[in-house]
Amino acid sequence: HLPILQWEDKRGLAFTKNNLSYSSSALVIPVSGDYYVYAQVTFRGPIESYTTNSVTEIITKVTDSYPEPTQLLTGTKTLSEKGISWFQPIYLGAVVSLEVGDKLMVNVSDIKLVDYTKEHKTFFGAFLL
Amino acid sequence: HLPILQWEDKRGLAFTKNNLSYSSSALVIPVSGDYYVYAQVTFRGPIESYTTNSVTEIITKVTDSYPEPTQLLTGTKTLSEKGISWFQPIYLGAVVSLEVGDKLMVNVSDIKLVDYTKEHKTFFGAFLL
Amino acid sequence: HLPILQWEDKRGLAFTKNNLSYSSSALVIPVSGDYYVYAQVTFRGPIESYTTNSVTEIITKVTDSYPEPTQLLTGTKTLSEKGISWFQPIYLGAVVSLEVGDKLMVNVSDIKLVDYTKEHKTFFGAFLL
Amino acid sequence: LRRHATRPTCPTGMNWIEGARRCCPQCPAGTFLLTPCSSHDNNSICATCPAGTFRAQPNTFHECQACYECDRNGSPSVLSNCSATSNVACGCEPGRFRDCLDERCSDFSCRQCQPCAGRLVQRPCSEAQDTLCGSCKPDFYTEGGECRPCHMSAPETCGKECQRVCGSGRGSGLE
Amino acid sequence: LRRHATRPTCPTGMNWIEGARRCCPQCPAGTFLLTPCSSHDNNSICATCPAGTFRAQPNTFHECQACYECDRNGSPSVLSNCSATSNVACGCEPGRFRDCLDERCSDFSCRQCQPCAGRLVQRPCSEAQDTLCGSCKPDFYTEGGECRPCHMSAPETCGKECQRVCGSGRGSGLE
Repeated sequence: HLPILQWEDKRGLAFTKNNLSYSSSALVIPVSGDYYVYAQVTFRGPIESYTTNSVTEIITKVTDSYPEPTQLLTGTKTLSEKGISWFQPIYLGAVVSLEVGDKLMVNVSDIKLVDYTKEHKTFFGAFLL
Repeated sequence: HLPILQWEDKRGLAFTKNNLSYSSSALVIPVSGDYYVYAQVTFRGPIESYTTNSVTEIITKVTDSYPEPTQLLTGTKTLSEKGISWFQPIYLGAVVSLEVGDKLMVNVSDIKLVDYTKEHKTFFGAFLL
Repeated sequence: HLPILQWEDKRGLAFTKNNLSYSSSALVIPVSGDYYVYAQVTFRGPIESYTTNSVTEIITKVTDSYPEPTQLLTGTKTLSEKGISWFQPIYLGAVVSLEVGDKLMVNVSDIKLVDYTKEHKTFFGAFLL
Repeated sequence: LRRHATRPTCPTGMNWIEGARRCCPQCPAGTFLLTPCSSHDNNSICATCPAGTFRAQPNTFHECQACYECDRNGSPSVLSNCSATSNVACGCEPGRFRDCLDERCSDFSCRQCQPCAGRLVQRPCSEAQDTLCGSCKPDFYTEGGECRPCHMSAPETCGKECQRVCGSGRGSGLE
Repeated sequence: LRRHATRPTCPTGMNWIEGARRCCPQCPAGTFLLTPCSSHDNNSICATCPAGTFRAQPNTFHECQACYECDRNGSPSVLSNCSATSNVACGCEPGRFRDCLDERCSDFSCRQCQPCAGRLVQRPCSEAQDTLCGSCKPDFYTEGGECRPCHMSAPETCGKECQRVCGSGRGSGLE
């Protein structure tokens, strides 16, 4: 599977509340219902990026009782950057039905390309409708 | 007018509830109010796409009593792809005031360029605030 | 600081309600809480854009009692456009905790590059969860 | 198949108003519905679209549509201003043509018409398309994809094509 | 550290069902949980995945996963159709190979295998990769990056390389 991003859940703009908790790279769903789930990843190069010709961000759901993750939302874009250094955000968001205990994670095609330097450029969240 | 996308509303991750129904390519608004409306379309080529130099996604509102649709949200991007194969998501989302009976649809510049193969790459939805 | 965009808050699709007011380029928060804040800016050239090789959109928070604005969300992308004319939307959205009186604004790297001609191409909003 | 909204259909010229739960007369183009009619026979209260907005058709909307603006940057000029009943119409100044950015040409920039330097104009520049230049004018010869005037050519640089076009009036130059 | 969900662990083959607040038997692959078991000993009511959906593993989900589709446009062909227990599998027709769009090759288009005109096939075309062409076939000489057959070469155009490869059977042509 694709690498999973890790997140800050307490410091700066980050927060969790109403029992929506964060543990080992995943948001854990406290109560079944429909959630608006979203994430943005800012990708940037070059890191021998010329071997990479696309970037992908996937929000996945893992359920303890099922061996395979479910891909909920995918943003994938080919790179056609002229300049040497490039950067590029991908935003994803939608309503999904989740069960208590479900885990939400963000996978990316290549962790080395993720801009983790500023909390307002790469972020992830969910709220119950 | 631009071609209108058709959607799956029951199988897989798709669902409708609280009387927000789907019929003939449109989400039908059951109660007047402010809705967060969103859609993502993943475009991909090449399909003689070099005759196309841009992709456009528009969320429109149709009201029975008015002859012209209203464009609510537009995402439009020029294509500058080096490689032969390319792909590119456009996400749109915002709050709009809707009346009962209003119909929401997604128009695209070129249906042949839409990636319909995976439900997590192209999606459309709305929820009442 | 980066230039701040001004917005229409009454005519056409634009509206404010529940005391969320707009004044001098900012949305003013009427009650403390968690808000989903979003904005899309469609950038377009050429305006001697070859001197610009990237576009940036930032949603910032200004608190009267603090001298510096806080950057909440940032979307920034390098330009790699072959053609003379180009256009490109950047969408941002996330949940942030805000206090009564906080002001939300949208900054851009270059106001001349912003497509202000159609209300459905460039928009900004927030709603209380 | 259950009808979606259980709304009765109204006579022509009238729309069902959910709030008032009755049919009310449509407001004429250029106005919007300020307050719905209080009973079938009396009229809806309509207000004129505020400046910068319009309604092209009779309607019972609560607001008018925001006018587009002509993109000062792509230098389209205003063909007709936005009125209460029609959106702004943008076009290109004389000497420029629309360079469409998409098939529908909903967005375009205005680009300088090309001058047919030394060439015949096959089709003049118009709002929709650039000038189409034809072959060289009389007394012009092609060289390197350009049309050059005969009188400017010097005998020693006058190649085969130049000779062919301008040759008549010249001594037989040394090949 | 408080355990996240205060859910007891269920015996293997059974999952905790939040709604029923008890452990219920998993539904077999190809089906989904229509109604949870009403008590420990009786069975969950499972329904077959509707057409166009599948479940590859035993589960207690309320719906099945939507099948992918093969992208008619990139001309992948269906290797195996979607069944109740497995997703569709897409591949390339003979004579084409997968041009992967990302490392995992989850998305790909099918491109024509290159013919090794006049060259030896070092590695034949396969689903995964294009043909790898080697050096020129016997009785072919390289010229301008292409392999040309000796019998087609005329003495006066037969350069050094052509001489070297095809030369033996020829009179010493005028250089």
